[in-house]
Amino acid sequence: MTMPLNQTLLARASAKLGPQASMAIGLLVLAVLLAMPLLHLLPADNALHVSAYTLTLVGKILCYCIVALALDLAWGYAGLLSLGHGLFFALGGYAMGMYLMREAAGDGLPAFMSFLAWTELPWYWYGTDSFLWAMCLVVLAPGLLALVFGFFAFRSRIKGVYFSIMTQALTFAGMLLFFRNETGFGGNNGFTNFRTILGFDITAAHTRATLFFATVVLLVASLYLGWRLARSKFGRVLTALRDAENRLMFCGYDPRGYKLFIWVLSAVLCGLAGALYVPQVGIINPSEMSPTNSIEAAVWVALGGRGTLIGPLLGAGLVNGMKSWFTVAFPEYWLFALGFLFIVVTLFLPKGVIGLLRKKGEQ
Amino acid sequence: MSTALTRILLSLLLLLPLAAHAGDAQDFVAANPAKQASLLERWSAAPDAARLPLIEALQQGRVAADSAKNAFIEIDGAYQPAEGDVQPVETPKKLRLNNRLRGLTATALASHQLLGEDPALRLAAAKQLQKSAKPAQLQLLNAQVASETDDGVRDALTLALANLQLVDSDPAVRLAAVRLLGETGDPLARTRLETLLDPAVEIDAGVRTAAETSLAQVKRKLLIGELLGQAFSGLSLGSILLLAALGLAITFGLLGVINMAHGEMLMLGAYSTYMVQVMFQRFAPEALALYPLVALPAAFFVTAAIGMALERTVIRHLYGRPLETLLATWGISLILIQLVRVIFGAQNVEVANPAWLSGGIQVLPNLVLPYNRIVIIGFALFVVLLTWLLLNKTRLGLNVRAVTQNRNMAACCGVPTGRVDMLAFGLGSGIAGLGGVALSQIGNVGPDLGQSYIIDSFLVVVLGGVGQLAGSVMAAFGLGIANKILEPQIGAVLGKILILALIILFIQKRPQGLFALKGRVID
Amino acid sequence: MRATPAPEIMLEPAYDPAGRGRDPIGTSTLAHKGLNVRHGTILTLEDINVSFDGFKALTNLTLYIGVGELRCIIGPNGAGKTTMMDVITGKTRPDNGVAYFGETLDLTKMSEVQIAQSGIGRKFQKPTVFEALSVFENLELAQKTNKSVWASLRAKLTGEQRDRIDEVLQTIKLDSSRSRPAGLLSHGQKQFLEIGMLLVQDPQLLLLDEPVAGMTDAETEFTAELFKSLARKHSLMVVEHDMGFVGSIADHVTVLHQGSVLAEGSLEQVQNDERVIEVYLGR
Amino acid sequence: MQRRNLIKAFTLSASIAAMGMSWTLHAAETIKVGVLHSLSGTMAISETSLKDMALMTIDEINAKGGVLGKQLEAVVVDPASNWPLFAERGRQLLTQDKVAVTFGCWTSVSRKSVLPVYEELNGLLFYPVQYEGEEMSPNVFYTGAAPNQQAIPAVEYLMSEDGGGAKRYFLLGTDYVYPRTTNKILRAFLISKGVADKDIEEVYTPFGHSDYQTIVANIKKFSAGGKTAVISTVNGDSNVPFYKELANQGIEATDIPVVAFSVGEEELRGIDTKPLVGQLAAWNYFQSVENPANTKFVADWKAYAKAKSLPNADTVVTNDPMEATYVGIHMWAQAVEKAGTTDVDKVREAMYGQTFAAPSGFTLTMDKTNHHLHKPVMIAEVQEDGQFSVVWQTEGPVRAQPWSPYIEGNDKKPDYAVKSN
Repeated sequence: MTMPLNQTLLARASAKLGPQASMAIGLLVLAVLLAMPLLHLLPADNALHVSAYTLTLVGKILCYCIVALALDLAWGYAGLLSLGHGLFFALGGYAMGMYLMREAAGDGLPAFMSFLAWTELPWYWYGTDSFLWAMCLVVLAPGLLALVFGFFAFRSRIKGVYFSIMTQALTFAGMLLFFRNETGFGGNNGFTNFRTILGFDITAAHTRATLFFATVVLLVASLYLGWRLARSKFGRVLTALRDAENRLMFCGYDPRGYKLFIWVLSAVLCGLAGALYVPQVGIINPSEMSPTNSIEAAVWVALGGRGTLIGPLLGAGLVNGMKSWFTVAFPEYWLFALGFLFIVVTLFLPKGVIGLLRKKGEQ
Repeated sequence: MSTALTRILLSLLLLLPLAAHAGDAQDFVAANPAKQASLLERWSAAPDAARLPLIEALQQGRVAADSAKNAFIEIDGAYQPAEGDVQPVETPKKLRLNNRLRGLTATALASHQLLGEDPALRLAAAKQLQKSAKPAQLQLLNAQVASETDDGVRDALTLALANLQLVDSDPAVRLAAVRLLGETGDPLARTRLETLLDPAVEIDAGVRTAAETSLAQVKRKLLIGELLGQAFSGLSLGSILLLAALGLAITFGLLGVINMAHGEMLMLGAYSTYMVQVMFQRFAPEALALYPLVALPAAFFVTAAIGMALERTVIRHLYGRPLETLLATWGISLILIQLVRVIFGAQNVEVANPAWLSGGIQVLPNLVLPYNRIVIIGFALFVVLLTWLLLNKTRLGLNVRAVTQNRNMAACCGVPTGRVDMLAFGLGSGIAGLGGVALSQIGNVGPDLGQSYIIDSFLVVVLGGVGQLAGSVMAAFGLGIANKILEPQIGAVLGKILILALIILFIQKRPQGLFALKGRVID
Repeated sequence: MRATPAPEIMLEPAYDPAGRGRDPIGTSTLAHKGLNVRHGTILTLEDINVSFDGFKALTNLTLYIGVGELRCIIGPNGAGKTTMMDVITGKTRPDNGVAYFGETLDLTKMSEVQIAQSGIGRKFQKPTVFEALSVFENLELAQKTNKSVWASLRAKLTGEQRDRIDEVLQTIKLDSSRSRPAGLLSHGQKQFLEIGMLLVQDPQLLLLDEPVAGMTDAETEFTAELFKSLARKHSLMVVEHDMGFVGSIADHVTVLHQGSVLAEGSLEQVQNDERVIEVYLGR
Repeated sequence: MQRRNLIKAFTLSASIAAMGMSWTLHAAETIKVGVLHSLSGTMAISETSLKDMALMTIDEINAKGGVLGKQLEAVVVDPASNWPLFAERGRQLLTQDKVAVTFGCWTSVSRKSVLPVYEELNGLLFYPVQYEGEEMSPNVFYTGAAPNQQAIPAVEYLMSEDGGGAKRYFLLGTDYVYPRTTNKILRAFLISKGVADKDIEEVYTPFGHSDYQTIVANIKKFSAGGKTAVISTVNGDSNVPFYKELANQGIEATDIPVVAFSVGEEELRGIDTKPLVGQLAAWNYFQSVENPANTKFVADWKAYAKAKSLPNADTVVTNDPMEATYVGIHMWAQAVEKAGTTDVDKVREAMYGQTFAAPSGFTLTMDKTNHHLHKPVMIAEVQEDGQFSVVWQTEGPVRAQPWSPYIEGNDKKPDYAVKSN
């Protein structure tokens, strides 16, 4: 809960102080984030100790931030509003989960399989006891799905609303598929009860700290990647693509390749975020693929300001911070708050919080 | 139970008519369930007109007993002694039957009704006995067939008898029975005939051959019934999808608003139905059966008003920004869901089918068409017609089409675009409300009702081609029928997934939907 | 700026099979990238038919554009001008007919992108620029270069490319607005920016759909000069309603009516053609 | 202007929340108990009433002087039907609020989500809902039924003459873990009773399925082959369309009885019960059970609903998971009194063998080793008023078999709770 508040304050201040100051504040936030896992390692009675609760909460929000960033690359820059990013997130999570289940099961089968009386691993589980292969799957599963779906969708020039609705149908189909016990991913119970990761106890403080640290690193890396892309000619082609696809084609660019590249990249980032999310929250189940989750991710981006990279991070932090707070303080009113937030943002903040801050900064 | 024993028992009973039913009710009330069952079996083998009121009361759950085990029959709230002139010790308690006893009561009632005057009742009784006649009733049925005056009832009784005659000792009787069963399309006949194919069961080769022929006949009839049933269920599912999607075809298809709150309009329509039903229960319980008819306009106006209010306050600002409408209307839908939860509670509310929407019509022995589904198919077509007329034959429709095609031009021609937008959105919402009334008759009414239809609705509209009413109709029925063809083959879950995958593939092929206008695209 | 080319140079392409009499630099530009214009015809449309749900937009349209030619297309609304451009650029597929770019490139079998990459540039009826990008970036994207994904991930402007963009910025008089977002330009400026984008794209055939709509008289005049200077090096096909403008640039005019060519010749010839008068003035 | 107001509104609501937070901190000598039920989202429909029941029971205990002379203080959090949020909220209850015990969860997945947290931090969770078994954690007490306390007796009843003597079984469920596991156990059980494979049909539908035309047609077809019973593990909302379709297609309970494991009084509140009359449900408690403990329980609940003006307070009902919640809280309170402390390890010891005279009319015992309650099993028919009338019940409470003997390999599982690592 401290995180998002800090972020807003910082961002607001940064808008007032200009680019150098924002850089300084960004570094400060980064320093805080990097310090958190270290502080978690302090003994519990230390005043500076960061509790496991705070660490996992912030870690979870950071994973969402990566999703928001990935979605921003596709939506904010290339105009591809995906209502199915939850699917890629969950696929990455499931790939990681498969590894964790294998670790927990030792030489036997994962628990849910043994009570389905399966005696053999399904083919797609082979090799998942190897961390490296699991990491490959984290990238390959969402990446290949995005590649195939994107290839066909972009080939037939599905765009705008149609694209969004197709992605929604895709994630819905995925959810139904994973809900089935017979699919071999634990049905609606999904994967839980992880024990170790690379031999380290998953509940141990240093494991938590490392996972958190990895999340921060991934976030910073994706932010840097996004920033580099946005400033390259590639980024400008994407913007052009978003605004006037036909014109771009008549300039001799093939939009399919560009869309496919950013779409797959975005999916892979989501998958990586999912892979880091699962060991931190301790569960992955098909409800991560529910269309609602993906729509919510779009709101993070819209709230923060799309096409701004930093904005979506703010949006994800704000909404999730609010959610954590509201569901404790006023559980009945959380949906009202979220609903009004959607409306207010679309009506009054077309450029999101970042737009608002920038405007304030200019005044 | 052996037949011989029953016959002896039966003849004994017939010899003692008066003594037997002096205390029927009393006997029944005093007995334990097992004894009650054998009583009912005895009664159905040897019906007695005087016993009819008791059995009717049993069937309707009106038989009661006090602690002294005296039997009473409830008539309009008052307890009358079933026999004699006893006064209840205290308020008698109603007898509760279990399913087995209920089944036996139905058989007993049927055999008693055979003695009645009304041919329609006798026919119904004969049909019941086709399903449930016991070997002990063989003699009774034989006697009834002989004395029956009405041809229809006699035919039905002959069939009921034939079921019992399959195990007759005389091969000729068995053969006739087998031939008769071949005439029916009754699924039970199939099982019965199948057992006769086994030489260990049926020793007579002639009967076995006849059974084979009859079986083939029955199977053919069953297949017809099954296919018709599948076609009907496809149509029915299609009509439901259509009703769910039709409002969206206007708000999304014509106005271009990605109306994620569409599902909530369905939900509000269903809740309006609930409110109307509550009003009827409170103020006009005698006319309760008519509440769906009143609910239609009520739901239409409630949802249309809410839709128009939303249009004026939120959506108006977002025309031309389709993806923003998606987010804003999603927000609206969250608020509406939670609002309904706060007002009506998170639980589902009870919307009862009136009698005329309950039950179904038996078309073939294995094909029942439920009334509510028939009515909904008709209603869906009616709403389509209404929408078509509104859009194509009225001033409003002309204005709507003008505004959606070229807003600025329409404004220049003096079309009040703001008002038209509002009315069109109201119309779409109102039609969604009508859909909600229909949905309330087949499923749950709860705050989440709309959520389960929103994806399907969008798929119907997109598949049909945005802005194409005819396309939506085709898409809805196409999806319904495809779903029902797939479901028996691969199961409901994989069927649903496969349909989604097929739609995704189809849209790749025809991104503009089934009914897209080809033309020069203006950039 | 060049002087107006003498009318006698702009011959009917069919009569100038080897492309003689054309600017040698122009032909050399045209000849690279393997475009075969041996017969001096850069664009061949023969018996093109397009119909939309029974409505015939183009009927047996036959049209040739010569290398280095500046051709104006006129015709009443609905004559099929834009549809014809759509066919050439691959946006609409003809129901049947032949469409060749040069001698070898079958336009009916190429995608829009392939057509653009092979050297056909198009300016839309409504000026279409990348509004979120600056004027400079617009030109940068349009510039002739490797346009694959990988190339643009690593792309950096060379000094030469930068000079070329600067030069075009001068030409279209947008030098002072180079870093403004294109969305903020006036209508006329956008028209010029789009023309500038065509210039840096350096196509062999330019399709221009109503290029001077919304321009002031001075701007129109300037555009006319610009186009005339482009001819020879490039082939141009201009669709325009403004007869004054057509008169000032074109020596050769094609009149489209109901999806096929009604008349072809000099503006004067065409204007005196009775069928043309009938179509324009009504019966 | 508007934006400033918005910010003001946010500040205002923040301060209200802060007040709310401070309210939970005021009393010094209290024992905190966590209530972890979804109050929003899809599960709110079922879980909200369990939260209210927990609060009522806590009030009741407090009115009698509390536990160890201290008042109980409920900490209610909302995991919003979001499974990862259950783990987060569980951790919050244990580490921030430091609750002595938590009552909560409905779905198996939510329990599985919090389980690692409770095992890691040695918390105590009471889980009140019937479930598929296959679990026995030392940090959880299961007060709902295991499959052998619900499903198997129900099938035995269907096989009996009174139950209709069914020969063929149509197992219909929503496609997720509980139905799949239950049906797996049932299939093994049926086969052990001599039912042939061809006489068992298993069919699953997706979540939220609402079109049962094909399935009902299949049931009819299947039933032509002999006396058939349907065993339904159809989840929540899908029941209404299922039963409506059955009734409209002319199938009555006397022809083909349907026994459901997820339809109780609360679910029937939102249903037009006419089509269901005579259909069966199997639970460990029904509101209609007649005994003094239940009369008081039902009356208390109605009074509580009225006093707190819960939604639809005039039609509230009690059901099996509510009774399990009630029993669980009371047993925990007794165990704390016995142990003299709220320390988890000591309370766990004290829980073993704890008894409580439950509203079901039986004295329930917490098993000495397996963390599950011994429960009576009742089969009841749906009445027109949405209540059930019990048609059959076990002689006494049945011991739970969370590791069902009908699942391979379970014979090797220990019959006492061990942490799952």
